[in-house]
Amino acid sequence: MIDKTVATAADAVAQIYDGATVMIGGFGSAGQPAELIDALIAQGARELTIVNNNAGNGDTGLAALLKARRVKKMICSFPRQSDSYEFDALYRAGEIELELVPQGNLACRIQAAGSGLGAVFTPTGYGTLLAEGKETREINGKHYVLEYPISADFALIKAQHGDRWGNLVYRKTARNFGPIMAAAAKVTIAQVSEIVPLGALDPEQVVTPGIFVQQLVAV
Amino acid sequence: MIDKTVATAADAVAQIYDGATVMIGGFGSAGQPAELIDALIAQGARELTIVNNNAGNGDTGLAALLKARRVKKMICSFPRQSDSYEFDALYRAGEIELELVPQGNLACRIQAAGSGLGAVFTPTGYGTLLAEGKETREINGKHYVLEYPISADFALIKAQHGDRWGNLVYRKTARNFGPIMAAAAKVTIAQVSEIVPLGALDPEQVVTPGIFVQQLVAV
Amino acid sequence: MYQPLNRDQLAARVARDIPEGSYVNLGIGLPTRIANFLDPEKEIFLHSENGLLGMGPAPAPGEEDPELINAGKEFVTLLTGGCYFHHGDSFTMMRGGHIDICVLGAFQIAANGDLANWHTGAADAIPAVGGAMDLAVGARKVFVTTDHVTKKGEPKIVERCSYPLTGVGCVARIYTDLAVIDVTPQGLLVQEMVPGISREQLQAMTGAALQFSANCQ
Amino acid sequence: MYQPLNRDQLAARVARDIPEGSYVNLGIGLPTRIANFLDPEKEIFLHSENGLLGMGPAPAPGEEDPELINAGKEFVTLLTGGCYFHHGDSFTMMRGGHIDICVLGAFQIAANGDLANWHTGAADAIPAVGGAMDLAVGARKVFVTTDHVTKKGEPKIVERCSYPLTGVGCVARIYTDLAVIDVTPQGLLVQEMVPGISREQLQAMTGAALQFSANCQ
Repeated sequence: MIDKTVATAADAVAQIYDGATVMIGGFGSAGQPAELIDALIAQGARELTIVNNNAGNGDTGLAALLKARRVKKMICSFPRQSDSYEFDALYRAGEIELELVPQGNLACRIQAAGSGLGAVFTPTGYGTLLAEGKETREINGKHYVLEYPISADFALIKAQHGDRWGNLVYRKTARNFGPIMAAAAKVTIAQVSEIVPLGALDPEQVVTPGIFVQQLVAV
Repeated sequence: MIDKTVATAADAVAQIYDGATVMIGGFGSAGQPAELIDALIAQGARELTIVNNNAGNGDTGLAALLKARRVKKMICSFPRQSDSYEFDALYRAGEIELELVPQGNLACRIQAAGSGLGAVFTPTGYGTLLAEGKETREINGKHYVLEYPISADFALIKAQHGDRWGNLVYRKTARNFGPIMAAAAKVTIAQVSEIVPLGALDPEQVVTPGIFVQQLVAV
Repeated sequence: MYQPLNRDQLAARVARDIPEGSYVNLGIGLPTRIANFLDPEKEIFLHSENGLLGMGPAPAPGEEDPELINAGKEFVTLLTGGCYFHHGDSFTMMRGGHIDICVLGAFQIAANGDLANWHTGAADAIPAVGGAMDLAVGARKVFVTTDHVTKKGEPKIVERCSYPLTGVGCVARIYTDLAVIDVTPQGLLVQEMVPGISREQLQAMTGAALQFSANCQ
Repeated sequence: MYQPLNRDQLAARVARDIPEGSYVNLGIGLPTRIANFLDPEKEIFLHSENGLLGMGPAPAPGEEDPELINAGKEFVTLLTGGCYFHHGDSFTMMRGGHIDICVLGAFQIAANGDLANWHTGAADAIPAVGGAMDLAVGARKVFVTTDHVTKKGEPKIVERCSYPLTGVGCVARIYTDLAVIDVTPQGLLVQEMVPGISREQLQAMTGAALQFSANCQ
């Protein structure tokens, strides 16, 4: 019998190693896997590269991970927010590296990784600072920039319900990056509000099929 | 009030013009929009380029469209089947053009069109006849072929339920190409078993958001 | 004498140009305010990049849901008939040309339609771009709404942007507190001005040459 | 004397090598038969390219659903815990390295792991490729199952494929009715042979040089 559930968030993140690239779901705090991040802070892995839309809000979740100085590099689209002071301080002190990626390129580069593409020509960012030094090409009269996949060693995501095969459904706009990050990471760890019996999720309504999820934990 | 429903399949396909590229959903007959295809045959548009996984089965649906000699070119992955005699006869007589595309490249080229990418480097087909003459590139030690989007003037798809905003849900493996074709065509026409009131579809469970659907008809 | 539009008037003016049935993405800030002025009799589909279509107004106090937010991370609601989806699908809508209209703010707009709205280029600024570049290339029409001049009185509509670009030649129409201006292959064409302003006055506050349509005074 | 495996025996042999928890795509034809021999005590996830995961056995007569089919367009069922998805997601699974094992049929397999299974190259043949090329590049392990020789007695395992390729260097292991052969960087390594066959006999029916692991007689 295959059962991907683990007992605690600490068990789930135990395998994350120093220097790993970790995708973290969420858009602001919606969909942020707060309990998994707390467990990661307690676990102690450092020199992490984090992929997230933002760079932490307030002093919890991703912001707390930053504050604990576990993050070497952020790959994100929107670090600067009214309450992104933890990131702001590290960035201004030169203590964190930033790769700024337009949000749709972040999405499609994550999708490219998950779907095995080698690179994609995207129109987003053409002619801007964020495409400087990148290969460009005109295709049918429109300009594109060549962008490479963003993959990860681990993805930490938040879903609403999951079953022991790792099938997931999400809640409202907490869905955001969860499904595409799940496909792009070698090991995807999902925190869910409830682990439901196999068969409780309607097969028409599963958003992330279990093939993309390696571990899940109810929090 | 926005109501994308039309009264009959004939109304739905009335705008399809000679020489159009038309995506038709379905994998074999599962998900094939048979009533829309029948209406298209009756409507009379010719010199069509059809995008479908197959090239018709038996003598109904896409096969009947082929038999009526409305199709100039097929773009598909798997034309040859036990009951693909309509296509086989046209092909052997040199009366239809075939662009054979590996199924996953068909999917990702349709997705590229829907998502506005200019081209993608895909590993599928590298080193085979189907990549001959195409640009290739080695990325991180793996070989890729550059493939361009497949877009369409119209997509004809089949779903289970739809509402007046064009939101769709599908049934079992009839889903197949429907959602990705809907995003790749200028005008997507869906036939559904039932048009349900707005709000009857759970917002968590809509598979094709109405933005990708221009017309729908209950059959 | 003339009176610039206030923010609500400007939002209301943009709202008038959004036809029923449009799929619309309203950027963070002033553009978000446009939602308040859409004709409630018209069905207009608001898209938010974080994965919802059919976005409704702010919830009643006490009914906020931290998992139902917009791109600006404000609490919102979902209309009957709206739906949720993931970021891949959301940006398929944006990049793939499925959004009819997006409305963005601006630091600068150039006469050729270049837009700068994400980065002042200041050395110590922390850059943040979000989905603006995707909307700039992907929406069928990019509207910009902005004050006509900066707080220091400098033109925001310029010959060439000095700030880092968001998108190249992407802007279709500019709504300022003083005028409505189309970006055309022949240059900037003023379609409307606030009452009492002269063509010369408007030109003096604009860093690029303006043309004026016949209905502007 | 030796007895080749029949099709069921061959399918059963492949089935033994599929560990519990594997995500597996079984190609059309002989590979499909492997499903009948998977240990029912093991949870193995069968994927079908047309959009289902957790594929179950054929339905009882009278319970066929034309909208629940597999890649071979045969009626199937869905196991409890299975799910449906669209073609984009299905090929993300395949191309993206999420399928642990795929089992394909073959016209020819070369010593370097090249596979030809979609086209004989005959001038009048109607080519059809389906998802085979995606599986060839995308599955973590590509197994091939085939008769050792053609009906005319010609080797299907060859130094270099003469038929058009499906994938380059993609095959990990070959299961024939006579042997189990790994494709290694050092060449073809026979791991098992049917009882009674000699190394020389097997080599004589093979178009490429074989090496033999110690446990082959």
